[in-house]
Amino acid sequence: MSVIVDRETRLCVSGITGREGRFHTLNNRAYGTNVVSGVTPGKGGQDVEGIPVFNTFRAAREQTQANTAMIFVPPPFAADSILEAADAGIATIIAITEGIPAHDELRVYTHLRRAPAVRLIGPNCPGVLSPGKVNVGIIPAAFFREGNVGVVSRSGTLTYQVGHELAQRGFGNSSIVGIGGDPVPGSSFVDIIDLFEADPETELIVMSGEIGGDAEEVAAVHIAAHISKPVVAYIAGFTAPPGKTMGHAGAIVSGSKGTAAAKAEALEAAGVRVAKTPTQVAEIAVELLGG
Amino acid sequence: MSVIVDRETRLCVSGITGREGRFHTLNNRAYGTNVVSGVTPGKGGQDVEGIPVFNTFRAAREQTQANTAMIFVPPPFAADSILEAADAGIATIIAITEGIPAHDELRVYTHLRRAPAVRLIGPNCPGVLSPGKVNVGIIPAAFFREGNVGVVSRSGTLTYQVGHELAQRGFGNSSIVGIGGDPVPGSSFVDIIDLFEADPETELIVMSGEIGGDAEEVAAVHIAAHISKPVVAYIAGFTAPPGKTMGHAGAIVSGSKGTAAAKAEALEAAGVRVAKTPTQVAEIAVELLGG
Amino acid sequence: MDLLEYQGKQLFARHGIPVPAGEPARTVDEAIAAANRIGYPCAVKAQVQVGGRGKLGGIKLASDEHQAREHAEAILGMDIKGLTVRELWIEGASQIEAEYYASFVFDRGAKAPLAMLSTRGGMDIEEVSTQTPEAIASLHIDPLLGFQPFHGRRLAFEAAVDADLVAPVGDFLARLYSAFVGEEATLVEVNPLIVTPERTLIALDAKVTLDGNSLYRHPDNAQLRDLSSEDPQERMAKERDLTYVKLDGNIGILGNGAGLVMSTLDVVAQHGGAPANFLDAGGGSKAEAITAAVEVITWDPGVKAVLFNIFGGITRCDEVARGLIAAFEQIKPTIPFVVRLDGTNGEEGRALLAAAALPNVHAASTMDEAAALVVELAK
Amino acid sequence: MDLLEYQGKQLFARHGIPVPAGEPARTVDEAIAAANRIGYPCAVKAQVQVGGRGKLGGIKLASDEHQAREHAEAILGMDIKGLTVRELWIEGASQIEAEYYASFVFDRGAKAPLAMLSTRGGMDIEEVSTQTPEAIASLHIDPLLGFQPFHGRRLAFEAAVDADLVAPVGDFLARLYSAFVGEEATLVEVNPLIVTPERTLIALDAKVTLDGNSLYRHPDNAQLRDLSSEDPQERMAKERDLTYVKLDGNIGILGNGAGLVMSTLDVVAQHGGAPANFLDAGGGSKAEAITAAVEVITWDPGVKAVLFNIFGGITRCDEVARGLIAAFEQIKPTIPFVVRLDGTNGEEGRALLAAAALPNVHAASTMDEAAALVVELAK
Repeated sequence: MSVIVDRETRLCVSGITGREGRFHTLNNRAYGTNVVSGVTPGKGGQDVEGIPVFNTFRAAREQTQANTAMIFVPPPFAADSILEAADAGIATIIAITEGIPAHDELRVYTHLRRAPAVRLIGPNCPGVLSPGKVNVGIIPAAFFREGNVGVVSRSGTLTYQVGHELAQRGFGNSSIVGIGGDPVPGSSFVDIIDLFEADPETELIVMSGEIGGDAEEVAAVHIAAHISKPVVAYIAGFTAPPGKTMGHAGAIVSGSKGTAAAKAEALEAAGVRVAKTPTQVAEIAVELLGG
Repeated sequence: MSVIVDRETRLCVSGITGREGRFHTLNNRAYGTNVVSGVTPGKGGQDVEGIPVFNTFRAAREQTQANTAMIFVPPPFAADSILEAADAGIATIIAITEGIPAHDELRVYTHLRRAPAVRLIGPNCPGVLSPGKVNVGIIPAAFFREGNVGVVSRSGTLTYQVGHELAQRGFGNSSIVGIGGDPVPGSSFVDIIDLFEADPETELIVMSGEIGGDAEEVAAVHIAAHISKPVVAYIAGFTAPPGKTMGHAGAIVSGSKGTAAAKAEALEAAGVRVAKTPTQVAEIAVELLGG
Repeated sequence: MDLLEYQGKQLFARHGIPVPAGEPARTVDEAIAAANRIGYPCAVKAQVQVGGRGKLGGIKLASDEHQAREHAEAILGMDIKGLTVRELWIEGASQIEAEYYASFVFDRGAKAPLAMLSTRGGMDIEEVSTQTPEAIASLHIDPLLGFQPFHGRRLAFEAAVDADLVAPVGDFLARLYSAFVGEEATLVEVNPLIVTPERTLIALDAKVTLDGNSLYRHPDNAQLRDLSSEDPQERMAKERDLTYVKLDGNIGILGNGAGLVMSTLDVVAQHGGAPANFLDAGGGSKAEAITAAVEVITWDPGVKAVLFNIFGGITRCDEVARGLIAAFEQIKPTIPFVVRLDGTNGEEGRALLAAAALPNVHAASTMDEAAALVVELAK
Repeated sequence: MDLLEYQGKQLFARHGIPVPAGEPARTVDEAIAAANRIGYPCAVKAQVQVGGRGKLGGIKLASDEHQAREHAEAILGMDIKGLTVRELWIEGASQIEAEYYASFVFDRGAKAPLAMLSTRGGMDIEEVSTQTPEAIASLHIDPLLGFQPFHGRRLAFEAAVDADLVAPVGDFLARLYSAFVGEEATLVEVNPLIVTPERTLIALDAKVTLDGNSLYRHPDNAQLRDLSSEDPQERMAKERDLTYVKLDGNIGILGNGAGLVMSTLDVVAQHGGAPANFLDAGGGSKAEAITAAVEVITWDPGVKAVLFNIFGGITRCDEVARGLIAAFEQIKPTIPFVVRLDGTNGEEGRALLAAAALPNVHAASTMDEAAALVVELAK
């Protein structure tokens, strides 16, 4: 088992005819992902190494039964592409694009909340890898193998680092999920942790957070109340300089929330083991699951 | 039992200090409705015959535990007042106001769909009467008494006519619900018919429709599939002149839908008894329930 | 409120929608002057608030002044689906490479605006819709999200718009939606939306229906009501705040509340009568409204008998009775009235009427009885 | 992107928000000239992109030219929370009857804009928020529905705004929200929002943070970046498309991906080291980006050793190695480098580095080992 993407995944890539989109799509297909179609307005009827390209997500879904979308278009077009995928009835949307305007993200997030059947991962995320099965996105799959540790992370390369440390201790992963570092991620730690809780293959959940926002604090409360599986957390940013904040609104809203220390404290209070370094994540995993 | 309003109803009236609002609020209270508060911005702290007035719905709900709102403000302010009541956590909103701009109604409707816990009746409706218990709105309660016929109607005075015919044959009502004649009613025939189906007191459901839209056709399909109680329908507008329609969009969208004949046919096909006159509604009721 | 074509085009122009230049004209001379300024060939177009005028000869192309005069004379005063043409719109003729169709309409069923686009626009669009419905691409717009770029692409690709026009059509639809929302219309329709030989898009026609309830927010639009093209009796009713629609029969009908009035028409028809009008005196009808209503109804010389069907809710029957009594004093109608008063203060109302003993006024105790009686009296 | 006060006010004015008239000045002479044009009393205000300058002496009132000179001389060049004042804003002094506070901020937790209003605005608003939080009314706005009239009323009544100002405050907030959305800000803050003796509202200050990702849609706003007030090294990094933040330590840090760089800082600190910077070379870092990064890091003479921590995903380690080799050729750094290369093409990268045998470059095989080594080397 795995979460979000699995052998049922039929992937349609928005931006498949772009340089990056094409490269990673073919990479994903080479890994074993069932890439059924792509979307590029105006290039319908063409193909990318045999993958048919459509003008709209609707046509792609109807003609290739795509159930998962990967968004690889530049920021000015990404929010629209996400909305189009959702409108077309695509249930899982994984948005890699970095740099989408914040108000666009807010509108997309608010709109998609009305359609709870749609799951958005990202934007500004490395995607989802279910090792040994499917890779959707840009996670370098070669470093990971199938196993029982579920990883969820706000950061890209830090995810690889954490996964790599686990791999060196012999652990594999059920799925590795990058939820992205943007202010308004489509899916939160809580959403993904719930999926891992329900996934029979996952025996340990690793979450990798960082300073800013309160997603980790919210996750801590949720884990304490609802999660039975062991959770190991790592938080980056203890040494990060405090940002210069404009005005007072930020301070009024957040108080002391959002610092790495506050997050680590909240997680520990919820019974989550918090590692001090990526290496320690793997050490704790050994402790909890055995070498 | 009854639907929508009952002895638990704690009513807060928006526009209570206006002439009409005041008149009908006091009328409702005289009937036995528990009117706990009113809202008029800028008149917080005043009272209307002992009913405290607040500046906002939020304050009214917090301080008087209002659970139902009646909207009696003029059209330019009505949509905002509905949104305010919903934002304040009022679960049932009955909007009497006639003449709200269509795009306002559309925005309100679309927004409230996201909060399924909020039920909007109206706008442009006479309200809801549960005879012998509670009256919220402008239905002349004196003509109706408690009983086992649930009435739902798009029209005001036609509702009274139908109810009166039933009353003359000795029938009382569980509730009489005016859903309003506007293009975008907050609650549909289907919504209210489901409530009557679940209401143990209701043994017969009477629906009174009219030309325009497809609410009756949709209800017909729903009744055939989900409703076990007998339903009698009356449709007004067989003799109404066809409207002069601008352009072709209307014809393309609706085809032959929306005529009184099409509605009656759809309902009969769904096993609903369709009366030709208000008087016949009562005659069919006698047939179905016995004199 | 339905706009005339040229009013619709002026409204479109405010939202950046390309429309041909033109001038309105109310007389043949004005039309010629306009045509001479615009140049030939030009189109002479009947301004009536109804669809399908092209097929009925309401739009003609003039290649010179002589033809312009001929067409203006023919079209002014013409009857199109019951409406008299009192105004023309003269505009430069456009070169047409293709005729598309585009519209946004308030879809009651879906409770959302419906967008429609077809590359088979022109006079036969309704036929296209019944015979090859797949030639009309359509989708609903979430009013809170608004029209998105992907909506435009989906419509354009599904309607099989020429490849070079996919982006321009999307842009056109976005502007049309902005007019639909910004002006609070319930319909904006462009048929034909033409493609010129230069591959640009122009709205060659404009059908716009504005939401009357929203006009208080759009004072400019509120000015556009074309009183001159309305039926004088309907205008008289509107000035008195009554909802009146003229019908073909001889029995005047008055009731309170649209549903009850419609039901009254039906019951009269079932008894073999022919209603002369629909008149809703409104909720809470006061004596003055009733008096005004009697005036409007009896203004039609074809009315042979009148049925008053009132079920009082907010409306009080004693007020209705007082209004009827006042009307008889002022207007002194000679045709028979059947009056059914029930509901709030029904007894008081009936007592007042009985005491007034108005000439040729018959009381009825039920709607059915009243309908039967009025049909008898109108014979 | 943070705006200066006067830039924020110009942006506010576009949305109909009342702001005092004024002029910017970059020298004492410009300030005097502006003050003389504006008249006295006038306010001399430091333009820095940080809050709390009033308390730190960055805002002074001048009642004549002499005072204006005194204040301009004192404030220009002043250090406010690490920022040097390079620009002033001179504006006519306003008469203040009351100081309110109003803002909209992008609330990440709630994933919605948060509106805040208080009648206790002014310099102590943060204190108000901790000691009497109920004095700040707040609510979240649904971004698809937008700011509604009831939001304004709710905030105004809950903040206990004077009765005559409830409607004006609602209107002010609606305009402020329109600026927030229309300019794609993540913060718009007015403190103080003053009430004048004539009972009008004026935005006496403006704090605006724009979303950098949206600037391509707002070319006017994109021009507003005040390069002069930025740290020259940070500017150098920005010109090279690198994300760089200067810190106080002596160990230069480079990594790919913000999370990994933050983690690297932490691990270095845990080993007793003090990072000199945060530098994210970005995903897919190419050789040129790496070369530029070395240039930026080593430009700081305080840096005693550098740690390269790369885990290749899109980034290929051989590209990083090539960039590092090129940098050494161009810049010839003399301080020690510790390089940890792992992930995509890690072996190739490590082989290239080993072959190049760069002077004073040490390979490490894990992040932990690399951190320990660089701390040792920096001593």
